[in-house]
Amino acid sequence: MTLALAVDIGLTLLILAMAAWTIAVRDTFASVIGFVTYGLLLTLVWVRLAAPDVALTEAAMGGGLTGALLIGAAARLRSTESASRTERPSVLTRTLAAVLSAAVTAALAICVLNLPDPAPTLAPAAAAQLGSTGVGNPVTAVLLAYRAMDTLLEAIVVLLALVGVWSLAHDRAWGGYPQLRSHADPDGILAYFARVMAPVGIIVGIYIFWIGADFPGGKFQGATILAAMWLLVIGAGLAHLPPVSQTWLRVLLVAGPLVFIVIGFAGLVTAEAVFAYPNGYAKPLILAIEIALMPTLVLALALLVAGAPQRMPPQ
Amino acid sequence: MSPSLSAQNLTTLGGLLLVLAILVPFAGMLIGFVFGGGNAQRVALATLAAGLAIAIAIANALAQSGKAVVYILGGWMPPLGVALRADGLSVVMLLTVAVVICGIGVYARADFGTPSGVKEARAPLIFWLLLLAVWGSLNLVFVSGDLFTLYVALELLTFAAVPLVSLDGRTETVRSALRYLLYALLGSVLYLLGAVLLYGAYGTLDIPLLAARVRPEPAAWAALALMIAGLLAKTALFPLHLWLPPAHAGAPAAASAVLSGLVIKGSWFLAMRLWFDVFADVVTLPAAQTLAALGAAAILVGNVVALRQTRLKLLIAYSTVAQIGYLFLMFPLATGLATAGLDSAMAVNGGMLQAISHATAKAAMFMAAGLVYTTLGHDRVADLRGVASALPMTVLAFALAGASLIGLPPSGGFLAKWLLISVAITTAQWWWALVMLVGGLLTSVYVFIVVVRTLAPAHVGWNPKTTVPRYQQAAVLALALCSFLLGAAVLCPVDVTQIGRTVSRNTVLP
Amino acid sequence: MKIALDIFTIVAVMAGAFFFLAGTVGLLRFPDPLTRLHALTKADNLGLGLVVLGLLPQTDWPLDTIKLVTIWLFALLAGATVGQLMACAARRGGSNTVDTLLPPNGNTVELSTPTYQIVGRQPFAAETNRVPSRHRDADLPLNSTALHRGPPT
Amino acid sequence: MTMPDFLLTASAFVLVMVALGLIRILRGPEDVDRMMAAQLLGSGGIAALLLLGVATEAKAVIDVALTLALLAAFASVAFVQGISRPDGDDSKETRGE
Repeated sequence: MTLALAVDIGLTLLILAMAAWTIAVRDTFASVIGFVTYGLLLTLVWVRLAAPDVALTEAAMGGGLTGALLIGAAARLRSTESASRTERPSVLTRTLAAVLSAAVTAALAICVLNLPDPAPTLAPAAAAQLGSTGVGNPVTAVLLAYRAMDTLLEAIVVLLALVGVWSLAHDRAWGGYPQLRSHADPDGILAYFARVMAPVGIIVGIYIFWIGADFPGGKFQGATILAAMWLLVIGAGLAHLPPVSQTWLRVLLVAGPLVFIVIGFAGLVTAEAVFAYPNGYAKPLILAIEIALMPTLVLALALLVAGAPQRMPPQ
Repeated sequence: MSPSLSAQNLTTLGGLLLVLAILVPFAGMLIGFVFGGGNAQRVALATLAAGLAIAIAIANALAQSGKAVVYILGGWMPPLGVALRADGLSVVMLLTVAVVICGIGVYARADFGTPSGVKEARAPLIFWLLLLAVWGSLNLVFVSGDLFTLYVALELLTFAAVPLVSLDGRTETVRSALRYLLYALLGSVLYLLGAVLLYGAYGTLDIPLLAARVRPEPAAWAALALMIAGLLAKTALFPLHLWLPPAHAGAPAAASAVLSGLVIKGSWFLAMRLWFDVFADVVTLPAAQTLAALGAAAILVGNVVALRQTRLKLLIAYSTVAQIGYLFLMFPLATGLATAGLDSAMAVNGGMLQAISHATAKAAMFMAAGLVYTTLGHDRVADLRGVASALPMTVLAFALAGASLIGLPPSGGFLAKWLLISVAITTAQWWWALVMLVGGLLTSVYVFIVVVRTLAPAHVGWNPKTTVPRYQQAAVLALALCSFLLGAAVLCPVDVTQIGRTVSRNTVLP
Repeated sequence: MKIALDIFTIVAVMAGAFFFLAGTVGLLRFPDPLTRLHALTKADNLGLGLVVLGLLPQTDWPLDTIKLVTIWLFALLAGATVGQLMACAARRGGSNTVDTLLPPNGNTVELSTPTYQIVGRQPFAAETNRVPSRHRDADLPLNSTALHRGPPT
Repeated sequence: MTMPDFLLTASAFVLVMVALGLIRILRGPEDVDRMMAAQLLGSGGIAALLLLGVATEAKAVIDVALTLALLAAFASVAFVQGISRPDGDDSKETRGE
């Protein structure tokens, strides 16, 4: 369909322009807006490429949570912005970087255009085995059955990133609250917004999580939405982040991966291999793992955006 | 489940140990995180003991069967599922890392104990958690048989290693940590691009399957170039080494030992795995010569710059830059042997021995530097007098580790360089032998200077600022001795590292 | 019935598309942030609203219909809140016209009545040459914007 | 013209429209102006996505739009908070009047 082709070409040009703008612009805030817009366009691209799972992740992560994170960083950097302007790399460096990037891009483009057609793919194999996993969404089957250990380790990557962020805390603030005190007016418009938005958002987040077993969606996307809603409530001054030394917080943070490991090893007894599921019990076990991973991911994502502990715990 | 039937045949005795080698450190990390404080350290030390036992058990399983140890995860056969495989190379690295991590763990008890009266302190908790995470990630690098799982391993390694750099929280260490992070992430992205390209071209990411399908064509060349470039950035091969000296020198001693001794070996090992086991039919001698040329430049530049350093830790860090160079001399030598129709095992063994002896020697050196710093309150190379009388064991350890770096017999470094030089002569690539000899000479100068300075008598009335516990000195000396006595590996059958390599190449196709 | 619903869809979607057109034109042509904000909210509320309204007959009752309406409600709520907050931001530090109205301490919260008015309605072309006020901060620390924002470092 | 064709055309039209609005991002002059362009693209993108989803009968697209609507609102709020607290601290200035 030529109309669809026109849409695709337009999208491609737009996304390239946005990417160039994000790199070229010198003002941090402007660049961040460019990045958020880029994420949004990328969502559309994934939809056009018939990859709704990826589109959903991009919508949640690329635009939303990463956008908020970068905006927060840009706000903090604002006072040093004029100083950092003088630290621009030299023309030579920038030219070299541009030439190198262009060369890599060109090489990649040539290779991608010359890839075998039809492309060799594991998609039919993944779909063929779907029955024995009990889930309807092949992406979920890949994440929690065929490549379960990768997913477990990715969850640990998120936790490690959080540990890394926390490691930047001041020694005196260790164990404290990960955010400066929120001064937002509890009766202000933001509080009103959060009060209305958060409950509906939480329902949407749980819905996106729940349908993940059979349709595009899943724990990462759902967790991102829930984390965003939590941060919204905190930003509006209606709640506080917990201090990082809280035991319940630590327990929830590790519960997901630990439950995953335990269920994985249970497979040794019940189904002959680690990370295998016994016949007929695959779907409930996959759901159990996902449910256990949810609080871990929600907390870790929200705390990653919130940053290192900054305020002393109450004595 | 039907796929598990065939998987059962492939999973070997002891395969489960591979899963344990990966997940036990991570489980230890998670449990330590919950309990926090001093308990995190106790959990970590218990995990160290368990992990060492697992590594030895894997080595035993390999030696008993004489074949690669394999585990099919979840009963899902590759290419759909993921297989873990440990051949001779993996097992040697697993053992090395286990020994070095345990040595570092013993040493770090003094530096990273939670102070009494405090429920939990930042640096100790983070250190113990990340030590376990580094271990789990490295084990995954060594035994994973799937390129995407290896990407996850690289990510884990990055996020476990970067915070170690800025553990003491000084602004300049945060800056070097950030620089390290950017290099490492760039490396990850390049690796991932290459992996995606390979999947697009060949439809699998499983190493043996891929090795059977990969052909010399643009997609494979581009993937190889991207992945190797990314791994070089992570390994800090010249000229991508700029992040390494400030990062490794700025970290606390125990963390420097982890970073310099072990973490860079992860990405190097993966580069080697790709080169020899995935792209064996794609790589060319000129490409290997390029890698070795970078390695030679690293040896010369790293050693010369190390000579000019005034701070002990920076000197050791630049010495790492140089030693990484040796790790890449192996590539044209092995390819040269293979082109000549000879067994490339000798060159590969030389490279492996270099990696092992450097891992043990450099960990010992950084920890020795840490003890020197504790004793003197500084680490200026010009002013090391009195160290030998205060820390005799440490100076001995530094000298032994230095001897291994230089390549004096009977050290591991000697055996490594001897193997590499003899292959260089066999394959008529004498220039690499020359580089190694010059490098050894330069190394001996700065090791000698440091040792001589420490032997100078202290000022009258000088007292150590702090007395270091004897077990710390013993841990340093033990690692240095490992490196120094590694030359005894010559007694092993020469093909220990080759166990399971040809077998893993012939794994059944689906 | 089917035809009537289809016609309804076509009319509503076209009306929605018109409001996106109007919003874009307004965003590009209006002279200052507050009037642009006005144009933006039209596109947000009416544009998206009419598109959603037009699509309702084409979707499955009930889940998809509820989702569509929820999307519009989100947009309405976010538009209202963000519009208000952005207007505050625009008034405090946004444009030249607002700066001139600020007292020396530049505290907008104490302005009891909306004192905003369009002082310098400039032609479209002149605006592009204007030096953005935030860029001036570095050069002129005594600028009222700078005072409001705290001294640049 | 069939219904899917019409919806697809409308989707392209809306997308082109809001994309033109991106000129505001290039031109600024203030962060608020850029933010407005991003917000316009956000709601336009959601509209285009819905039109596209209904036109091609891809159910999952509606969920994508839902997620996008939710998180676009979140990012906008974070952005306005970012503007209103240059030092990274909150203030009462975000209250409504």
